Amino acid sequence: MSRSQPESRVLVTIAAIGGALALTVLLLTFVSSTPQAALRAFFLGPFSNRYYLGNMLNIFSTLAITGLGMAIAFRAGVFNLGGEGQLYVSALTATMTGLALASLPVMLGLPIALSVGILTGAVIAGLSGVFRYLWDTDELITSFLIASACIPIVDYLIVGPLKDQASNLLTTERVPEAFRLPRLLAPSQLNPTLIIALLLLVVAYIALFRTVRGYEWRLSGLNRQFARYGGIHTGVYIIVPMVVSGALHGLAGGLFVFGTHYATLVGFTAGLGWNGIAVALIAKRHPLGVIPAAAAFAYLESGAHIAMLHTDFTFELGTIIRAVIFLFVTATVLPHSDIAARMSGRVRPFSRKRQT
Amino acid sequence: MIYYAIEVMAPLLLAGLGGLFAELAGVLNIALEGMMLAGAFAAIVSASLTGSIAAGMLGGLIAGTVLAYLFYFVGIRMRANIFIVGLAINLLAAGSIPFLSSAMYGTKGVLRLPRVPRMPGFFVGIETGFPLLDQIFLGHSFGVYLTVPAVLLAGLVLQRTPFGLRLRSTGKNPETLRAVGLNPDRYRRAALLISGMGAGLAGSLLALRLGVYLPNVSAGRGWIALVTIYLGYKRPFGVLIAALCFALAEGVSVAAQGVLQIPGTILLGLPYILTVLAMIAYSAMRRVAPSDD
Amino acid sequence: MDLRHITKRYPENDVLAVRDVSLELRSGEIHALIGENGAGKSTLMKIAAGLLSSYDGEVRSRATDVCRLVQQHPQFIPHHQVWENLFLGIEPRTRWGLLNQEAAVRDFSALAGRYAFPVEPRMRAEGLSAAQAQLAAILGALLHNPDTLILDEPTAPCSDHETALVFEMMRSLRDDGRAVVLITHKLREVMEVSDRITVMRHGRVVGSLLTADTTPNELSSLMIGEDYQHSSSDRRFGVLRIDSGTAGRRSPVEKQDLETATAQTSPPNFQIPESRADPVFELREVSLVRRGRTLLERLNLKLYPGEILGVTGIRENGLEYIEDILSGSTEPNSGEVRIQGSRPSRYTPRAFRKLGLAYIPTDRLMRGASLSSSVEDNMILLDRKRFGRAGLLNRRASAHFSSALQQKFGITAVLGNPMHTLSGGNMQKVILSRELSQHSPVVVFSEPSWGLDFRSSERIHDEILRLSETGVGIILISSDIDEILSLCDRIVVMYKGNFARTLHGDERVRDTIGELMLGIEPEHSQSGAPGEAGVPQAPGEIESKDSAKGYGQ
Amino acid sequence: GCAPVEEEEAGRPYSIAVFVPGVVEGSPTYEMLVEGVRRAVDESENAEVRVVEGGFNQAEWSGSITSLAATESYDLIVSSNPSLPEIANEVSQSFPDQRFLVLDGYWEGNPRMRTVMFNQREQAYLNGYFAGLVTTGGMPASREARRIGLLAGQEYPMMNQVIRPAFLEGAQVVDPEIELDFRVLGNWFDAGRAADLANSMLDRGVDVILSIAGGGNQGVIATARDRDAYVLWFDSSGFHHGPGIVIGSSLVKLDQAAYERTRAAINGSLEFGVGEVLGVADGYVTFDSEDPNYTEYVPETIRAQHEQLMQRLMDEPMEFDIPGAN
Ligand SMILES: Nc1ncnc2c1ncn2[C@@H]1O[C@H](COP(=O)(O)OP(=O)(O)OP(=O)(O)O)[C@@H](O)[C@H]1O
Ligand SMILES: Nc1ncnc2c1ncn2[C@@H]1O[C@H](COP(=O)(O)OP(=O)(O)OP(=O)(O)O)[C@@H](O)[C@H]1O
Ligand SMILES: [Mg+2]
Ligand SMILES: [Mg+2]
Repeated sequence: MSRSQPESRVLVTIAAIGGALALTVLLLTFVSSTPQAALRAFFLGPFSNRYYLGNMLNIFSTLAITGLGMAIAFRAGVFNLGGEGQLYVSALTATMTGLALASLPVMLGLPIALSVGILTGAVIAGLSGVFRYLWDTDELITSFLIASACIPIVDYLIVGPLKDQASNLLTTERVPEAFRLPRLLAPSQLNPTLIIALLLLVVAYIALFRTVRGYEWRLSGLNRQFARYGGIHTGVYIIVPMVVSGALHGLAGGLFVFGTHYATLVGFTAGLGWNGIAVALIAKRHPLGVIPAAAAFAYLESGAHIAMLHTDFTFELGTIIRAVIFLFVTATVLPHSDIAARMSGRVRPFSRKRQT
Repeated sequence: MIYYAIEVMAPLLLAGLGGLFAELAGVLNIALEGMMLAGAFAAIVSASLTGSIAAGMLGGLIAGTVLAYLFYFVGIRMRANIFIVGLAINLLAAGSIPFLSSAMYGTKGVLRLPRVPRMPGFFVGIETGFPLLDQIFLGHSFGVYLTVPAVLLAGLVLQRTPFGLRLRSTGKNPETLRAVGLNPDRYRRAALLISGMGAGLAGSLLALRLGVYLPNVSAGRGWIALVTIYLGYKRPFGVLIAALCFALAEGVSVAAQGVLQIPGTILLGLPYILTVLAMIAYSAMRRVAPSDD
Repeated sequence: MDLRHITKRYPENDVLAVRDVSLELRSGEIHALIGENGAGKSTLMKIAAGLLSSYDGEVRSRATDVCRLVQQHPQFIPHHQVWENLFLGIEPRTRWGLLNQEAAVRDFSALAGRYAFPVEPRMRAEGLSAAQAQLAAILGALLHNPDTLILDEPTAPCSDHETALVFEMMRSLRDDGRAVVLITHKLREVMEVSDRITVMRHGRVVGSLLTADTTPNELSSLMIGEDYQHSSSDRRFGVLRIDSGTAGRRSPVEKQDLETATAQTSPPNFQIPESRADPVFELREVSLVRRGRTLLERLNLKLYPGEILGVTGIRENGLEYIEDILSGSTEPNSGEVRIQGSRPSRYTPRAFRKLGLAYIPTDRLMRGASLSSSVEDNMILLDRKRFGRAGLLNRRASAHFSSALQQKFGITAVLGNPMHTLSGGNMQKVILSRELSQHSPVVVFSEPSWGLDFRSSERIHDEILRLSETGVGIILISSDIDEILSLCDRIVVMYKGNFARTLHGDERVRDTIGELMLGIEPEHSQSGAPGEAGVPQAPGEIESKDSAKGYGQ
Repeated sequence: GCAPVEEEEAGRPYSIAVFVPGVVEGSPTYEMLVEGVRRAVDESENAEVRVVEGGFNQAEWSGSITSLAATESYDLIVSSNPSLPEIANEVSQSFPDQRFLVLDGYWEGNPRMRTVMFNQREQAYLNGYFAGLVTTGGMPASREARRIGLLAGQEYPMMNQVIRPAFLEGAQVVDPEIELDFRVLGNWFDAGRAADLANSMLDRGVDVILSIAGGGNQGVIATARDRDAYVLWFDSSGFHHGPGIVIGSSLVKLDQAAYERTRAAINGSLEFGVGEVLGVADGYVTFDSEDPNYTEYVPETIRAQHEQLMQRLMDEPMEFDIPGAN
């Protein structure tokens, strides 16, 4: 967040994006037999009709929540590398709650089901926080391992005991019609998750930058020793950020079910958790930065998807293009921030030994 | 089981050791996965072109190194976010290998190329007089026997050479290097290249053991290698222990599938759970121990 | 070395730190560089040492000349051993190209031995006390065999004894025909050791004189830019009254405006106790054991309202552990702490603060400040709750608060800029302003005047006195005997984790303290307050390896 | 921006989209699917085909097929996967004019959809019987233990309810004592772990493994090669992957079915609304006995016994309960 020469920074960013786009165009021109169509589908596809637009916004919604979940943890100097698993498990618990409560009225059943999802994510991530608090185990690693352990269990449950016997998909039963969130741009998948996501971003921004707790939260992330010295309960700011991060992933999982897929399918998270990390980092860990970051992500994703459906654009091509854009954009937009240094060196500007 | 655990451990360990260098130089190399994949692909291609295992391993090593250089260039020279660069390299490997594969051989699936030799077992006929030891330690593929010197070498280089000292200092506080007129970026580059070599070599072991290249053959081992660095408390010998633990846990889960009545899929989570428990137990023990402050 | 027309602007905060300065450093000379906080001394010397790149002007020196700067706050890699830190870039090698640890340790020990610096090469840097770290950093510079050695406030963390060692080293370098630059705020030292003096003010050189031709008064007027009257408590000229023994508390300079400002900025958070009979702070049989070593042994201490209690000693004799105990940063292994009669719920700074303790830490960079946060965010740390309205942070109120503090303490800073853009002295002022705005009944100061120019440290001393007048109990941890002598009612001297002795009234003599610090029991008085002082164990010399090993790690 | 270009009615080609729920390469079934449809299109005067890879995330398939249907430019969408009929059925509620041909899946009663299912029970049974012959001593490297192995990429209904029991059932025809060692890889690509799983099976006395694990099969081959064991292939001919190691392949003639049904669709003669099941008797499920490796490495006696089983299935097809059939 350097204050120096914002104009040149903007210029550099634009140049980087321009470079990435130029490379994309070049790549497509060489590879595709119908480069024009592929380019058009890739770049304009997401805006070509309400279906694609809605789907893109829906991808954005989920990514925004997971990205926020990561950003907010980073701000407190803790790292949640288990978002993918948290999302997945929460989706399952939310689904099962929804199925179990089918007889309840929506206004009661749906909030309960979502809360169960939130709780699941919070507990799984919170465990890592508690472990760090109690035993000083690295939450980066434990969150990754715990989530990795959960994924096969969920896989098994969906394929085995919780499987929808009526379907050949590897999926749970679908939640009752009444519980499904309304579609905003039918037939696209867009649903009120978008509104929730935007609200959450704003709330998180205010909470982080405009409240006393947010001040303590950020300070704990910047210099935990200092925060402790100042009488901040730093233990709280190890556990709570992990819990909140997990809860956001849990919420994302629950909404993913009730808004988009109506069931939990094997492997349906497909990297949402990982992409959340990238979104958070591109957003410079800033809640409002998550908006453009997640939007760019969603745009690329749906562009690649559409081009794949309608032209000879391939899966790999989409992957390569995303890689190229990553390389370009972050190379120049992000300053060599402390988080980058810490993510890389895991250098924490405080001693981890003596903590409350 | 221990025999196979050792076999499983070898690539993890090589990648982990490589990653350790990067880690100590202050660069979290999450691109190990992509580098392994590239190493695997290049190993099969060059083994097929030359008909030699050694050339295959060299090819893997070079491929990993090339990606590592890209990592260095964007992540360090251009000051990009290390994590995102890592993700990008992984994507790049995952995307461009099928691309190359289909351009070169017309398939992006299983790549079974002619002239790829089988990985020979080493020390096969030898007997030391301890049949149990023979059974566990002899007859492994070449890569396994690479790991022991690799651990020793890594330890030597990191702890006992000026280069290692500077590299470790880079990770802890690059300013101290700058203050004495050294350029920390040089050490970051060296560390990254070494990690690329380790991961590339690890990938080549995976592929040469099978004799074919398969999409996604690394199957998350790059991530596990990363975990072993932390589990091993960032020491070469620790990484060895961690990789071995993980391999044993994996071995337990594999063997348990045949014996226990628990569904196989669930057991796949076992290595992770065992690892977390080991980690907690270790940390908790350290806390209790009076030597801690 | 010759600096010509150097100008340096920091773009981050648009500060013109050095303005058109020309300076000549001659070999065979000790050159003192003085000036108030933020005058630009560190910046200028960083330029001389080639550590800053973008500046105007010219630095001339012979190509073969080596110039080393020992920075104001030397930083080590905590996990690495001392020799690993210091031989970086000049590692001795064996025939095989491997690190030659023996040679490094040998060279280092030889050098340390030459100047009698008590630093162990194989010790981990995290175990170094601040003074040892400073000495180690100096040795690190010497390893490069510099033609020009620049020391940026090297004596700040040093006791008299260590200061003497440093000066000895400087003289021997000078006699060896090298150029030595000393930045310091202690005029006494300047007068004692330097040959020539350059005074800086607001980025400019305002005078360059021969030490023999000048007086402290002239220097301080030059620094401040006016004819300045020292208050009687000015310890830097304590030479004049060192043996006055009874010299206790002086009447503080009138600071009416200051007090009113304090009243405005914050209503008292705590009740200052009416009765002066009960201790506000107590240690009972407190011991601290780490890694099987007893660092503090059964300490007892009582602090009464309005009292200034000095704790001194050589830092590695337990001064830093007592700092941690007094501030709640570390939990003692046995014994208990009482603040205003109550036991804290836990041994955390949080619990201690709730009971009414304020604390100015020695470690400003890590513990005292969040360097990447704004100055304002650093100032409101303790008062954050007061700016919360329904949980929301009232930024206008906090800005008002911070600028009031800034004015009151004369802090040169832009409140919105990150803390790391401040000069060392201004950082300390930020910390002080924050702590003193709390109106806590107990204040622990640890080395409050390290790195402060004398006007600032005088302000702090006055502030300490004023606080005690209002009934605040103060513990002053300091390795600076002058500071302790000029301020404290009672002085405890630490030696090897014990309170060697508590000194009252006329016992408070510089030499006595000095001897106690070194573990030498002075002959002329044996009247330590019973129960509050341990008897020193085997007298021994501080520079012996024993003590360094025993308390360092 | 993908509106189809309208051409005059007469010249408008018959347009087909092949939706591959995964990626084509590396998957014999999908390769056969694409090949069959392509052949049909090539042979007809006025037809065109586009192949769309849908990726492995099943949650996305529905959306992708909806997108394809929404363009309204395809006369027929062809796909292959047991779960596709229900997805197609759902899409067809929103796009009632879209026609579907789904292979390897079963659905009755949607007048716009035709499905073709293969009797995988018979297919697994063929493999099982062959495995039984091998483990009871029919091959040079057969071991004493009467234990056969099955490695699955993942667990799924067809695997758990059909293939696994039928495989064992077939083996137990040879000897009721035969046991099955069933393992799960967890994905379809980790050949390294597949090799370890195979090793672990061999440790327990298994001598022949049916590998249905995608890329993981390569790991099984590598182990079998190192330790002298046998591998059976499923769906396509696998002999070339390891001559002398892969000694049996059950075949599903998906390419042929795809070719024939697509041709019929182009000609307008394909009947929709029905779901057919094709088995050994129909000639769509068989055991590859033509491959030279088969005759070279498999002893005469085994081949003959297996041939007899084929004959028996020709005469009396096995009942096939399709999991999750509507
Ligand atoms: N950000 C947070 N989120 C959730 N709980 C918190 C947070 N910060 C502190 N707490 C917990 O809330 C309680 C009150 O903490 P707070 O920081 O408000 O202390 P306080 O204002 O001094 O009040 P009190 O004296 O009641 O502790 C403590 O138990 C603390 O652990
Ligand atoms: N890294 C920096 N970035 C921005 N401004 C700086 C930086 N370092 C110093 N300054 C500013 O430059 C001015 C001179 O600082 P410098 O550190 O040279 O003072 P100093 O004379 O050494 O003071 P002190 O005695 O307090 O150490 C101060 O106003 C300070 O705020
Ligand atoms: Mg300075
Ligand atoms: Mg057998």
